[in-house]
Amino acid sequence: MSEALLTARPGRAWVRTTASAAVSAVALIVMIGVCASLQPDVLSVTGLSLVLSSTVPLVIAAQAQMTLMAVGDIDLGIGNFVGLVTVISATYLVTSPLTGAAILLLLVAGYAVLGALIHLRRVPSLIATLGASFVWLGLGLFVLPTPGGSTPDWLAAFGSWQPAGFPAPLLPILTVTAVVYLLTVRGALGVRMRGLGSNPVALQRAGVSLLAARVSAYAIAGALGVLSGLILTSQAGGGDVSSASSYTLMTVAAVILGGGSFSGGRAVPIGAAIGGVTLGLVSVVLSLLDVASNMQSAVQGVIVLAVLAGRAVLGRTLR
Amino acid sequence: GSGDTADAKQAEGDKPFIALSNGFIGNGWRQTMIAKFEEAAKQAQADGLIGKYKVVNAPGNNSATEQVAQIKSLLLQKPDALLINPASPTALQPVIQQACDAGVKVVVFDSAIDAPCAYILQNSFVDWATYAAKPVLESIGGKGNVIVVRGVVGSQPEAEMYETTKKILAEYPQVKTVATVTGMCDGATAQKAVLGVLPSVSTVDAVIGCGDGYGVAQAFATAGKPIPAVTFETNGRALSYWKDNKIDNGSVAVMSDPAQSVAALWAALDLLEGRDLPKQMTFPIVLIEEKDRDTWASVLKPDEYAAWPWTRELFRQQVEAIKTGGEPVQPPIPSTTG
Amino acid sequence: MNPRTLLTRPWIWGFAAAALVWAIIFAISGQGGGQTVSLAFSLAPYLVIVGLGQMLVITAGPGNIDVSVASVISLAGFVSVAVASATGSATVGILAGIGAGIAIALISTVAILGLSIPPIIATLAAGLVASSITLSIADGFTAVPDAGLRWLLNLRPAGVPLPAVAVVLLTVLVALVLRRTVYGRSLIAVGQNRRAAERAGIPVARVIAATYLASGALAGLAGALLAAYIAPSPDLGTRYLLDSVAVVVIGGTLISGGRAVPPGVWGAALFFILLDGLVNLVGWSTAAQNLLKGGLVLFVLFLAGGGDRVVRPAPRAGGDRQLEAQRS
Amino acid sequence: MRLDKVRVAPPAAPPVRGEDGRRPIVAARGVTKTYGRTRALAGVDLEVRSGEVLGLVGHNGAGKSTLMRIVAGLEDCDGGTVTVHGQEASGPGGRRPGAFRAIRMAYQETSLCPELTVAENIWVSSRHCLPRARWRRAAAERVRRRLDEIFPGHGVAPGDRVENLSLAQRQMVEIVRASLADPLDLLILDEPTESLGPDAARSLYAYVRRITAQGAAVLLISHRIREVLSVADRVVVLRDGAVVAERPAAGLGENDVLTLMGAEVAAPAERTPAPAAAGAASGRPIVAELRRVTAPGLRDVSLRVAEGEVVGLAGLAGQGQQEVLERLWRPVRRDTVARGARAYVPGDRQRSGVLPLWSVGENLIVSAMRRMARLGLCRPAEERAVVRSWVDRLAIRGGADAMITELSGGNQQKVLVARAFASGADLILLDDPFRGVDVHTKTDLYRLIRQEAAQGRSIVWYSSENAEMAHCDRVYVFRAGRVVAELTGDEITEERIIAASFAEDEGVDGHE
Ligand SMILES: Nc1ncnc2c1ncn2[C@@H]1O[C@H](COP(=O)(O)OP(=O)(O)OP(=O)(O)O)[C@@H](O)[C@H]1O
Ligand SMILES: Nc1ncnc2c1ncn2[C@@H]1O[C@H](COP(=O)(O)OP(=O)(O)OP(=O)(O)O)[C@@H](O)[C@H]1O
Ligand SMILES: [Mg+2]
Ligand SMILES: [Mg+2]
Repeated sequence: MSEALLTARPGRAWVRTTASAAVSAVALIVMIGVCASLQPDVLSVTGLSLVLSSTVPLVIAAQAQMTLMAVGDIDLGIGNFVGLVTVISATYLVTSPLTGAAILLLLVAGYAVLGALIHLRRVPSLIATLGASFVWLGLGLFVLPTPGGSTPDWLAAFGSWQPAGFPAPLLPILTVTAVVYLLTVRGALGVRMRGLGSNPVALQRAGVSLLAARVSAYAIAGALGVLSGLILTSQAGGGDVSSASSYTLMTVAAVILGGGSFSGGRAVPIGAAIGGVTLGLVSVVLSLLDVASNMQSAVQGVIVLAVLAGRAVLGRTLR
Repeated sequence: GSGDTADAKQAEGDKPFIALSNGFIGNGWRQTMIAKFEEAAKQAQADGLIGKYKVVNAPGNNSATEQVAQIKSLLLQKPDALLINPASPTALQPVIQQACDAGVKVVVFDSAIDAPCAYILQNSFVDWATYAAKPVLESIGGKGNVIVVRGVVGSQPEAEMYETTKKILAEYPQVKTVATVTGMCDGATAQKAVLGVLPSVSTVDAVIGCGDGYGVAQAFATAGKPIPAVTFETNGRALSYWKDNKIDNGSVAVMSDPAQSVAALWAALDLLEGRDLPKQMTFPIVLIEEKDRDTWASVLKPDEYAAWPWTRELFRQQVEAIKTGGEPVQPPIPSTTG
Repeated sequence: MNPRTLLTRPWIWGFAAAALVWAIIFAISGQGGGQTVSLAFSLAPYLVIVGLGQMLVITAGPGNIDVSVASVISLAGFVSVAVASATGSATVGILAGIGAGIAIALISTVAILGLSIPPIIATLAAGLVASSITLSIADGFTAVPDAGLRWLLNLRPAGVPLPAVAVVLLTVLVALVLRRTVYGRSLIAVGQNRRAAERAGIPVARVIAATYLASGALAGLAGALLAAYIAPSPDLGTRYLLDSVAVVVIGGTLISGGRAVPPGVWGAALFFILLDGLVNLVGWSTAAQNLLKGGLVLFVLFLAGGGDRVVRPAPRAGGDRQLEAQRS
Repeated sequence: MRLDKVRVAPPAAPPVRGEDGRRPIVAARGVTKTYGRTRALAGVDLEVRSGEVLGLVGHNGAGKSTLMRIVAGLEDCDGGTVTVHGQEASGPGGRRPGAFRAIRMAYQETSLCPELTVAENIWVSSRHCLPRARWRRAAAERVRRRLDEIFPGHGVAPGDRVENLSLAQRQMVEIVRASLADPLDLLILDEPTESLGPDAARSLYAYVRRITAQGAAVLLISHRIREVLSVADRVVVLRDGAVVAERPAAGLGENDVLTLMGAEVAAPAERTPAPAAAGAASGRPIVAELRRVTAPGLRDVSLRVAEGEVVGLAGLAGQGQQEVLERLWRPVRRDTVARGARAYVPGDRQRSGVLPLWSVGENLIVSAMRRMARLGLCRPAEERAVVRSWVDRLAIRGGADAMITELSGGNQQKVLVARAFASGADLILLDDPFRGVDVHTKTDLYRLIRQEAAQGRSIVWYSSENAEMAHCDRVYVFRAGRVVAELTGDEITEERIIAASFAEDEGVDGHE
């Protein structure tokens, strides 16, 4: 009976953990509401397609970042990596699809090797991925010094696919989020990865291979990076290694907006998707509102701060 | 849901709505470009030529993805014409196609882009590279050591310019290229890059750059070496420096024209009026030689770039010249700042 | 050679890499060895100033990073030149630049401490605000940098650049502050274990605030000097963001906080600058330049390994939740 | 809350098992282990037989945890062999991790992933005996059943995240995690009851008896000697990495064990009654006060601390004592007054105490540094002198220049206590600081506390060990966020504290 008093109120704990994602979701809804009030067409199927399509690659890259943040790492190279993938898919994937596919697989393997080295040499992922980002950039410039190439037909067809009555961009967003949810939250692999971010010592004592867990996280991140790059290529007319350089910080912001944390152990695929879409929509809101051109950066910054501040305030009142 | 828009159009008397999407705002040239456009658009609005206009700059560092997102939301607002200074020559192609399909007139300026439905208005990069190299090489008598400062390596214009530079250098067998550095067409970067190689090269007689001479000159000053012939920026700061330090050694200032945005505005209006325009239009580059230097220097603020004062008349003359293959129009040097 | 010595003095790596690159440059060009060093020292101070600020922030513990430095440098450049030409005093201009840096850092600080926003996001947002202000100032900007200050920055008596001497003194000062002052030791304590530092009676929030303000001030100082050395421009600081983080870490500062290595910033900054020089000298393409830079960073990193990484339980939300209540 | 006082239901019939009837499960022979310059184990022989509870006691740093890690197959030994069921499992040729599968250990510092749910944590450590498909449901089912079996009324749901559990609940999950193996030959419990209440401890030991009756063995490590004596069949005493005694528990007294552990045990010192000054406290100025505080975890709490007074906060773990300390440490509301400088000694030294990159000296002086500094500048010479005097006074092993992480837990704790007292604070807050600290160290620290109080410093002391409260002038007993008793002087006895802790008269409704 005495222990009953010690019981944490699980209901409250649950509210506290979900509140962070909820604030971001509310922010997203508010943002769509603002867009719709300025421009009612936003709520039509074509409007939603237009507005959402450019957020798809960002959301997928954010899932990659989220996967690494779940193991307690952070990836400062994801932007250039996605850029490199666009370059590969705009060149090799067009001229010789088999070589192109092989190179993309090789890139995923490269990510896995990077994760293995980070683990075995016990170096901070922040710096290793920063170094890797220079390598991705260099490789991309090597293949395609100037933006160009063309989109493989099947990719271009996917990019311009317009099903009736359904905003096409929602399909990849929902599918990828669901798959990442299965991998990182539901499955046993996810337990290993989150355990690694949460308490590696416990995992080691239980005989779980930390190396394998970290390498799988990096491989998943690499695969998601490739997917993000492919979708970016499908939307752009070709490859450009620097086309996604802003993703590096944006994906981190998306995961944080979605309730993730830097300390690892927590996987928030749904939150990351919401965060990614929210950040992607900021550009849309900026262009719909008549913000003076010089002030647009500031407004973007303030929107991000406001969402997180709202979350902090809510978190404090729930405490 | 088009009733609203129709009402709005009614209210503005069916005057066209012009939108400009700019991929990057973080340097003086782009700012001058936007300033010139807004000045011209405001005037056009006052003159009743256009209903309203809107400028959207992609936040961040020349991010094509941001720009694509912004163009897509601009399309929701149903502009009549869309002017684009693209962040990437490829990434915008599908969205431009989308815009054309929606019946929007698209004019792309400053950089070529692979979009068959868009009208392209740009400066000749071959001219730019030629003007940057030829006078400087002539001024050193066609022989000596030069450093080549490349621009934004990886961009398509730079590739074209570097080709031209190499071709011109091949015409001067007595000129030796002692170093090729990457300056990103930015004074600060060029300054560091040149400074990095100066100790390792012997005398330098000229530096062929892409409008980064101010930084290059600083590098020589830092290293305590005489300032060779360089290619300056066309902004007030560089011109004043050039003038005040009496660097009369054949240096020139050359850059593309930020008022392309204004020309693009006129192009869009002509297109909306149903006039026929060539798909590709090359407009003159801004070249400032020593003789015009002081005039320009007197009208430019330090961070403002020299721009040709395109009027609708001048624009039409230039289009005519392009169609007939005649001499390009040479607009007058502005006498006062706008 | 005792490998443990290298691990306990991690800043050696930066200097060793710099010396290696210098030797390659000398071997290739066969001339100007001394002048190469001299010019590297005249370019390094600016990166070192920013790096020192970034080092303080990173030392404050996991998650702390200042990604606003690039925008702050650009803003401070304009502010300092404008104020200097308005007041006619370069000193006031520099102070104004530092003030601009502090003002932006104040936004980050309020967001981090008051709203519990992760530093990477808070400083990103503050940087966006700074770049908007920069653009507004840059519109129709008319002032020109102070000639006297520029002369001073270019002064090289006996080949020793004056700014380098000043910044070496600044580095020594920062090292002394870290070792001998209450603030410095409090910062190192906070970086090792924030929770333990709080229980030891250290005013954690004040230390964190002081650290971000110091980083803002140093970035502001770098911007003010750079604007005089080069020229104010909206993208004056762009390249300094990644480089500042990289030099701090290559310099041996612990990325997880709690250990700062001020001399290491110099070694890594010289390495980066000489590497740029080498790449430009050889005329490699940007592709090769990036590959080389990334490859070397990874090589040094993986070679040095994490032998000195301290494994410790990260302070995190725990069972005694009431202790979690970290008030600002 | 000593277990023997709470009266454990006597084992149904102490199973009389002949020595011959027990087969050895694990045997260590001449095991040595060295960490750097520290010889943790210097040739240990140990045998654990099926069906027995083996108690392992020893001073801090004796090598208990190290030995357990080797016996559980987590670490290699430098010399000697470990055999499991008579087969060599760890020795000069390395170790075969598979051989240790039926040996499980509940760690001193819980070994759970805070961000994972209870069921997921179970999967991590017991995945070999869970089905591949639908493992989540199977893990939840098993952990629920085992929790119900060992700790009735635990209040843990398999879907709860561990970080949202209380310390006691985490310890329960840790023990259950270790016990969930199929088969389970040996269960090692490393100080399992440090954060458990008496009820839970009692049910744990009842479970221990059940599984030993079924043939498994249990190895129990604890600094609560009486608890070990009442549960174990056999006791092994470890000292400085070597076994100094191996006795049947029956007939062994607490003082015998203490003597075996470390020579000159001043056993009576532990029973030091509080000085008679207790009543006089009323005349002295009040240093800190809580006035009818109601807040999360606290209900209508009033208490006073006078100058030179040692005030104890007693009761079961987690009844509001830490909230009181928290308020005194950071008095943000007007209902809490705390005058003068304060210092805090955390019990959770890894998480809230130690600054791991620093030496003993730097760790010790960090709080005092601020007071000693002039114009923000530290004064190294003075600091060194202060450090030296404290290192000598508390006999901190390793000296001022050793890295703090090289010290044993007990010595680290001494540094933290020294940090607080060296800071010159008027009010010292002790948050259960002596968990897992050995008897000698504790005795030293109790003396220190009395000495400092005699010099006019006030001390507020929360302890989960009721016996420690005997060193206080006044004790507030907490239950469900309320003060249910205030005891002074001779009233402070374990019996009275326990009685108050369990008082049912208050009509406690538990939730707000
Ligand atoms: N990392 C280390 N490096 C060097 N020596 C160490 C290290 N860790 C511990 N020691 C030494 O080993 C001895 C015992 O330390 P240990 O942490 O095992 O103590 P412990 O048995 O857990 O005691 P406690 O109950 O106090 O925690 C100490 O005297 C210490 O000097
Ligand atoms: N990982 C380690 N690295 C270095 N030394 C260690 C390590 N683990 C233990 N030691 C040393 O081994 C010795 C024995 O430590 P151990 O943890 O076994 O003590 P213990 O008897 O369990 O103490 P406690 O009662 O505090 O749990 C200590 O002196 C410690 O210094
Ligand atoms: Mg132990
Ligand atoms: Mg211990």
